[in-house]
Amino acid sequence: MSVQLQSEPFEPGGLLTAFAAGRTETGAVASFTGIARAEAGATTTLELEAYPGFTDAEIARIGAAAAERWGLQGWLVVHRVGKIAPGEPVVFVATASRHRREAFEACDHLMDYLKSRAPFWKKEHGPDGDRWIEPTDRDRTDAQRWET
Amino acid sequence: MSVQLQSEPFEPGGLLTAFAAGRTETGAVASFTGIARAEAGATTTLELEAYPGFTDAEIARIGAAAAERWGLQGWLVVHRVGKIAPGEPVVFVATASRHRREAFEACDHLMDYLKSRAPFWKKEHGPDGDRWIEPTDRDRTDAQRWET
Amino acid sequence: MAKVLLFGRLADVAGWRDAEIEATSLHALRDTLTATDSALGEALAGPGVQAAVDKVIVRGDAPLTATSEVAFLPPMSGG
Amino acid sequence: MAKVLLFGRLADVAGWRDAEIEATSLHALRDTLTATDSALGEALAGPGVQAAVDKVIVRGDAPLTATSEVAFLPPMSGG
Repeated sequence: MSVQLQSEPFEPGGLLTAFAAGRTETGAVASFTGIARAEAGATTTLELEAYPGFTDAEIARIGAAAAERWGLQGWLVVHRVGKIAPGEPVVFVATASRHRREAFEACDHLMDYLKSRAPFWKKEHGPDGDRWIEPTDRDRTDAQRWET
Repeated sequence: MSVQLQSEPFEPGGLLTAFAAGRTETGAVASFTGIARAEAGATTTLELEAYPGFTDAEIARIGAAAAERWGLQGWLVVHRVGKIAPGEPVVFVATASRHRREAFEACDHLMDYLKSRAPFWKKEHGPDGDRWIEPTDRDRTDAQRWET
Repeated sequence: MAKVLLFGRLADVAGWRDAEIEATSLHALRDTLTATDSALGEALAGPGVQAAVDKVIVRGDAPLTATSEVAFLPPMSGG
Repeated sequence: MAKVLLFGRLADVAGWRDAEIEATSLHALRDTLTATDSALGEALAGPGVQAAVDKVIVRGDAPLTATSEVAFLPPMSGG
């Protein structure tokens, strides 16, 4: 039940180990790691801006709602902010539940939210300069799956 | 692109770290860890029997089909066999792809297969003796989601 | 003197990220910003730009005090 | 002498997990097993029990050689 925004790189395996430890009544732990792609040599650097105190509170609100909806035993969101080099993890989400369907759906849902609507502003620094990125149509479509 | 059946316990975080390492063109790594639940004090021990050379080949065939269907950049299945104590991980699945939908769906699909139809025979050793476990209705329903 | 924060491309348009600006309401603050920098004023009025007062999204006007924190937020892109 | 393997509850019914048994076909092997142990014969004929010869599922009959490996597999439960 935790949100962590950090400018330092993180290691997904260590986060999964800590998250899964000591869960005798948990049957299922789903995780997702989002990695900044190198985009075949187009050496772009991703930069993410957050509003501390607002961004983490919004994510915590969505996480708590997901925990309620899917009866989660635990959830964790770790998100990088600032400049992120290609190949580095950007986001890690883990969910725990008794059965696997709930863990999968909640993890999938949280990722759709984080990628499409969470309060981040995203810039790509590329060879042709900087540009601000807007959510893709697919992000919107993915996020809409949960609105029924 | 690997299947591993083992009687020794494994550590999911270490598997995730190794699986995610060095993937510059991967945007998404989904993972699932299935844990033997303690079932609130009913101290049961799970025992899984596999047919070496058959069980791993069947799982590899399903993994390869999933890799083709979802365009995976990599996948890994690690599965315990033999006696498994409550709280210990039973199965770990990881999938890698450019975008997150493919990694999630392939991981979910592989887990449904592994839990419902993979060539394992499952026994519970409990306080009231041993019993062989058959797939649940929900396992069948989950697996059928992929047949369209 | 409300504390004003600009995020994403709004900060690029304005050339600053945070400032202390005299204003007794959100509307008054927008008027002051637009009078000082018409490009920023136009960006603030653009589609999907939201304002938060003390980290709560506000639609319409709101009173501001000396300790208010006002943030202008372009459409959120996700991470 | 085919190598015969029993899995899951079939091994519990028979009281053994592997054996070397003389048989030139899968049908002949089933007949021999049933003649020796009627409870096992019944279990082998039960719903969902499959046979694999050299790790390939076989429906119907199949010839066996001295090096064949025959496995009888109850319904697979998943892991």
